[in-house]
Amino acid sequence: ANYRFVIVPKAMNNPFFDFARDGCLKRAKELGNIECIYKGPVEHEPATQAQIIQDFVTQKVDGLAISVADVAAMTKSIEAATAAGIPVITFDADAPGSKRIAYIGTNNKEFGVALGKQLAKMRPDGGKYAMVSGGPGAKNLAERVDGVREALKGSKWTEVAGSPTFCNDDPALAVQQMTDMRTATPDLAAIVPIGGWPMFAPEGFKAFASRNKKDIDSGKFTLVVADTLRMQLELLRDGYANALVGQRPFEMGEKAMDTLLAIKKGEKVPEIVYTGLDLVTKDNVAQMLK
Amino acid sequence: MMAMPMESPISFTNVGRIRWWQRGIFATQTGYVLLALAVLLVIMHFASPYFFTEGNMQNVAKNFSFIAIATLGVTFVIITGGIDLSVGSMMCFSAMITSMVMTELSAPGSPAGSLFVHMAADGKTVIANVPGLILLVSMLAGLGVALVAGLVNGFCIAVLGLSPFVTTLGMLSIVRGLGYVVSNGRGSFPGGPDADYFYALTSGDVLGLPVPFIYLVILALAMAVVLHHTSFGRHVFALGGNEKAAELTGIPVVRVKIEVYVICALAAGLQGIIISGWLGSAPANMATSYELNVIAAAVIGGANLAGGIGGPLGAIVGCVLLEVIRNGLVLAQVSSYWQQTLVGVIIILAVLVDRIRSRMT
Amino acid sequence: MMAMPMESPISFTNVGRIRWWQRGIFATQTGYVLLALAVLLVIMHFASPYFFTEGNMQNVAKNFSFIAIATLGVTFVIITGGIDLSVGSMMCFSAMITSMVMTELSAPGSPAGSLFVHMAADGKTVIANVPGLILLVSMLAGLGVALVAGLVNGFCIAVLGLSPFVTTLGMLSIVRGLGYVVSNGRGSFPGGPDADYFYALTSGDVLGLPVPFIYLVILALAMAVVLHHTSFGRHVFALGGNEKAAELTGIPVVRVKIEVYVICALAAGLQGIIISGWLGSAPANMATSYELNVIAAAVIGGANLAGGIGGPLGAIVGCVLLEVIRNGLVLAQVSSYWQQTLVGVIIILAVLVDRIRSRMT
Amino acid sequence: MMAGQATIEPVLELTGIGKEFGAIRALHDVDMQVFPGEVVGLMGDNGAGKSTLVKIIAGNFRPSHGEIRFAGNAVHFSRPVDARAVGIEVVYQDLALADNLTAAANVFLGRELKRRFGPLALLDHKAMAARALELFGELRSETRPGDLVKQMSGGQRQAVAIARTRLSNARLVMMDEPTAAISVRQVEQVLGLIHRLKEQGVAVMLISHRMPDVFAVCDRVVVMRRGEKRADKSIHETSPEEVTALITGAKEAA
Amino acid sequence: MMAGQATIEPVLELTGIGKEFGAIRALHDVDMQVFPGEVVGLMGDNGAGKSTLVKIIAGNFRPSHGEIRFAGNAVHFSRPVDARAVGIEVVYQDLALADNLTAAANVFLGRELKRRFGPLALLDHKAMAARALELFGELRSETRPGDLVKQMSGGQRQAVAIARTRLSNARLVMMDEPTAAISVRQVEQVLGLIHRLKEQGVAVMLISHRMPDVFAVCDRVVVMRRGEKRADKSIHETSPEEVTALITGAKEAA
Ligand SMILES: Nc1ncnc2c1ncn2[C@@H]1O[C@H](COP(=O)(O)OP(=O)(O)OP(=O)(O)O)[C@@H](O)[C@H]1O
Ligand SMILES: Nc1ncnc2c1ncn2[C@@H]1O[C@H](COP(=O)(O)OP(=O)(O)OP(=O)(O)O)[C@@H](O)[C@H]1O
Ligand SMILES: [Mg+2]
Ligand SMILES: [Mg+2]
Repeated sequence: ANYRFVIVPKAMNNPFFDFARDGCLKRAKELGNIECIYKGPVEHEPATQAQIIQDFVTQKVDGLAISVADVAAMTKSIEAATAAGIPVITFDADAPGSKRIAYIGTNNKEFGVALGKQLAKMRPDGGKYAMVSGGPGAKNLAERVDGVREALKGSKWTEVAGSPTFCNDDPALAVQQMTDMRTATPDLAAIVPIGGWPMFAPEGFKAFASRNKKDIDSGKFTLVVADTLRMQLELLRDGYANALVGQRPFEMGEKAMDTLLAIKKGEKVPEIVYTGLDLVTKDNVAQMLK
Repeated sequence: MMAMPMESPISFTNVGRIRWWQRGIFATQTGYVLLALAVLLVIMHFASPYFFTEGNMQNVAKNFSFIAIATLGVTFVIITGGIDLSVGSMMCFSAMITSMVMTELSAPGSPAGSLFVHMAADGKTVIANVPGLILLVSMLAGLGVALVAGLVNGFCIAVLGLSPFVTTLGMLSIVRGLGYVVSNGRGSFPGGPDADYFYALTSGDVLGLPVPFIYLVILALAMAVVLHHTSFGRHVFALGGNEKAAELTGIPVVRVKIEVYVICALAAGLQGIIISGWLGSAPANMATSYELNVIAAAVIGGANLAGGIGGPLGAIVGCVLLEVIRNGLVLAQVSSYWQQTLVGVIIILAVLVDRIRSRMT
Repeated sequence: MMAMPMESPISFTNVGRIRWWQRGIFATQTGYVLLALAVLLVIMHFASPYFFTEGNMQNVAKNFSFIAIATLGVTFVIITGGIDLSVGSMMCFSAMITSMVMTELSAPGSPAGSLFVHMAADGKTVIANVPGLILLVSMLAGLGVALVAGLVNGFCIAVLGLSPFVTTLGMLSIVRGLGYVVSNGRGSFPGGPDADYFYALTSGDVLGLPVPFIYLVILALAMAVVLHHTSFGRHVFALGGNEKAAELTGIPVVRVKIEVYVICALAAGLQGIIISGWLGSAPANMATSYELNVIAAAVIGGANLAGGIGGPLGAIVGCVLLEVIRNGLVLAQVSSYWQQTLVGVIIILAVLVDRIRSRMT
Repeated sequence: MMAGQATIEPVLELTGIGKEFGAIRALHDVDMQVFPGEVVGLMGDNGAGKSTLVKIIAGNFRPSHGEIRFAGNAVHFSRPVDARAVGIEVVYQDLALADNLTAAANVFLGRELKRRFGPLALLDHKAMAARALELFGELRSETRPGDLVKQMSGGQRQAVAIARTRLSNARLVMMDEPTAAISVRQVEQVLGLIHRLKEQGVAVMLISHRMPDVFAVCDRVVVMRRGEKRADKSIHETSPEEVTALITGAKEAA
Repeated sequence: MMAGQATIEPVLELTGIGKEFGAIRALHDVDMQVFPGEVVGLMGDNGAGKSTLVKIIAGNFRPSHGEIRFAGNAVHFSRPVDARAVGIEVVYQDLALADNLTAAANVFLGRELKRRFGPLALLDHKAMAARALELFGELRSETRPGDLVKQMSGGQRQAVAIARTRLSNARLVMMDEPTAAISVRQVEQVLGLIHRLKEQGVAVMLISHRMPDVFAVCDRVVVMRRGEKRADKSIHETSPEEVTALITGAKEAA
């Protein structure tokens, strides 16, 4: 391989980034002269990510694609990498104002807005809703939460106290929290997990949804979930959720390689590439599953 | 019997009767944490009218059973004065191996699978053997890796004499890493014709009781018998009380130590398999940092990290307490930011209740 | 001096000279882990040509200093036979408070800020006082909260007699939660006119040495003096050796215990502030689960969780070892998934070296 | 002897001391006085409550009942350091040594010798080692000040515990079986030490199961049985046989 | 006495036993024989190496030099359980008790009484408590089998440690200062116990600093000094004065 490109996730224990990795590996193979290295902190922790980047700077790799764990911290690291002559782009989570050359990924605010709009569209009558988030420290998740709130502002939807709950990316905890919130507010009309966590535990999610199946079918309880991994699509197909809004992590991985290669070749690249969102409901789920 | 004449008979005239409140559970931390738990339940009842609903109680029962079995295992280790930080990773790895083996054995084309299933003419998978055999083999595989990890822990600690903290911290890392390696970071899902048995066995209900809760009760009773009515249990306590003395009095210290780490690993493995059955998946980040919760549950329930004290009731009480705090705070709709702070405060207050006892004597 | 006649003089004819290899560092785990470290360095050198470059060595020096100061603090606690799980959260909270106070004091409009800065006619912020005063006040604020948390830990453990594990686990949760509460989950970053001093003080270089490393060396030397040449240090060791005896011989056990938890919290706080200076930010999830690394570093370096043994050199050696493993595996381009497994294996192998010594005697 | 001293104020005066551990009545209604310069032997069967009494006086336990007066004042020690502060020095039966420290460090625990370096007061290791060696020499014990207590023989450990009492200017020294583990020649030294303390006007309470030792140094002997005081006699008015009978319960009281 | 027994095989035979702890030479070239039904007293100053010798024989330490033969066979115990298996029973100086267990549990540690319930062998708590009470009674010690050892007095703890030796059919019983903490009447019982062991043909090694005890029960006395054996004499051929002189070093060897 002529070029060694590194893709640094926020946390390796999040299955979302596996798709980015797979996309990156596939594209690297297609391009032939590229090696894709996937390495990040195991848990979501900014200082560890900064140290890993430093190690790659020492190794003089040819390019870095980072999913930014903390903007201020990464701004410094990116500056150091750039100073060492290594081009840096960001994916999935951006560090605007840093020396990164490009950002590839979702506009998280819009992502949140899309989730909110989807809910408003399906249930214009409104009600009480709650959100489940991954962790309080993640900026992109905070943006999604804001997006959902913004989309539902002025509608008949009201957020319950104690929302969002934080599941620390733990699927089991996410399902437990959804169950608890439904217990706490029996007239809760919707839950919007702003990441796929609860559905990463398909049986747990099914158990939760089955208990509320009547309400889901009768339109009294709505589940709009972020992300569109395969198991999530299957759950949607089987009627355990109402809608999914997904990002395209695989594409992020692919585009990251393309962009870094283009930069290396001295080509001009667009500063922001939004990979777009997939809106999935009952109507188009069969097509997505193909 | 007495060979020599006695000057005055042996008697215990200065020993009175032990009152009921100086005895048994009332003389242990477990009893007082139970008291704190009762207080907490009352508070939660007032904080949320839904707390004491049947559905929520079932939930609580299921959720605490999810860490309680592993807590039973770690309690053995803690009683001997050791610690096992690898329980979280162990849960994940066992669960993962179980589902991977299950999926593998259920794939008609695969080399191992051909022994267990074959493809019928209509393209459906047919079980070639006794139904449930795949499940059995895959669960044994999952518990098998736990056994191996437990043996390695026990060997390093008992035979090589390494510090339990460092050894099991290393094992935490090793097992978690292996989980990533075998699944390529993706985790795995139970699948195949036996998956339904698997779900029934891990997340079903019997007479309204969640099955994990039933397993827990059975295992806790077994543990109580083992600890207090077998010589193995005696030796576990003796080891925790004074390891040197245990060695000198001819207790097979090495064997007992290896056994407790194996028990702990097996309990964690079983726990992981049960959780994965409920989740319907064994993600690679499953049970991350559960080790602290599990150890904390044991310690809150009265086990002493210095060794020599602990039991199944305490382990369960600790788990219930942690789960009630978690569940209660969500039900009470406390802001998520404050929740974490309150969890800490309540944990400290709960063990503080135990000080009433010490002050009284 | 001798009042009575002697039958035969007191002498130690059966005691030989202690050889150099039976003494000092060679008689401790620290020495052998140092040996393991040396072996590891050689291996890493062959695994990656970049390992021994000046830049990487500076990196390694800086990175291990980032947990080593906290490790020094926790070593005090471990020597007394305690444990402090709240170091990770404490790092984050102190860092966060420091940056928040700094930002607040540097905002001309804010109530507190008006004492320190005012807005010049051209819209620029001007320092109203001595330069560096804002920095000083904000660092004191950050260390102040650490002090309070340390006092609470110490009070619960020494005065109320709670278990250190449970208390500091509670504090872990409390402090992390408070961090989310005060920053609204967002974390904070240093700002204002004094931010540049702050960066210079935390992530600058002096004669090619990273400043955190210099602080570490100074603090480690101070710690060595305190532990071995003051009565406080004596009492810390005595407490860990036999708490009951320490109490009976009139050592102010409560005070010493509170002091070690305060020292530990302050060290963690300082550590957090330094990290945040290097990061340029104090995110709310900073240093998550660092407590295990910090404690592991101390224990790998030879501190004994049962109490009575430990020191600054061991703490540093443990931190260097962990950092060399981390850095080395990245440089050696080991697959990320295998890395975790290897970290565990190397940790266990490193402490295993110490067994050579025990076997030899 | 006692009558003669009645005009002097007792250094220690116990009235109605009782102590319960749960259902165990370790002490019951114990009255006792100890005068300056007096050596009192405290004897009794195993489990009679002797060590418990010592620990109560030393501030290690609080009594369940009764009052302690020290040098005329009612005292309530809440921890051992308080008792040590007023001049009560104790050799505990379980020795109370920190195993991970050296013999010298243990001897000086809680009253380390220091040297000032400007604002710093650093430990004076040399002086402590030298003084400890001297003290062990006085006890005729072949104990090396620099050795870890962990590695010491039972008698050497006991010597360390006894050496401690020599450092302070105590007004009352209580020794709980100080000669249990030590060898013949050190026993003599310890008895000699008690004599010297007595000459200096220090009150000594000696707990021992060795009849000859008690009769060699004590002025008075107190016998406990099942938590109660059964006898309190001048040594001249009793005999080893009577004391043995009191200890074993063959004689109920005297 | 020794000459008379020369035809019988010694139960224990030590040749050239030495032990170094780092720079400390705790034992040096110790030869010794113990015959069945013989009571050997092992005396010596503090730190003379008596406990170390016992621990080596009991498989607790490995000797640095020398050979141990037990009942005619060379043995290499790598852990105490091995020594226990061939019939060596020890009362350790530091008692080796698990503080968090009851007296009865400690007495039966490692050889619990069990009752079979089908495939299960469960502890027979009642039988153990009853037997322990009996054993304490034989020792005339007021020790309650159900009490935690943690809460016991020094003498009660020692009684627990001694009671253990009564359970096994040992061929060699070594007692390291078994009478240090116990009261007059229990001392008699322990000496009585040693007599009974002797009558049953068990070899006994008694370590004690109490000259009268040694001279009351021992057939032979071995004196150690600074790790070396200085004397090995039939009790009839020596006197307390000579032994004292040997212990203190006033007399070099005999
Ligand atoms: N901490 C404790 N908890 C419960 N019981 C105790 C405690 N300490 C002592 N006891 C009990 O109190 C009684 C008196 O014990 P103490 O140690 O005072 O006896 P002693 O006279 O010193 O005996 P010895 O001569 O054996 O040292 C004993 O029955 C003992 O079991
Ligand atoms: N584990 C050890 N490490 C180092 N030195 C030791 C160790 N155990 C014993 N020693 C040393 O060996 C020597 C002999 O000790 P030992 O315990 O055998 O004496 P002893 O004859 O039993 O004395 P005592 O009558 O006081 O019990 C002492 O100088 C002691 O310091
Ligand atoms: Mg006593
Ligand atoms: Mg000895």
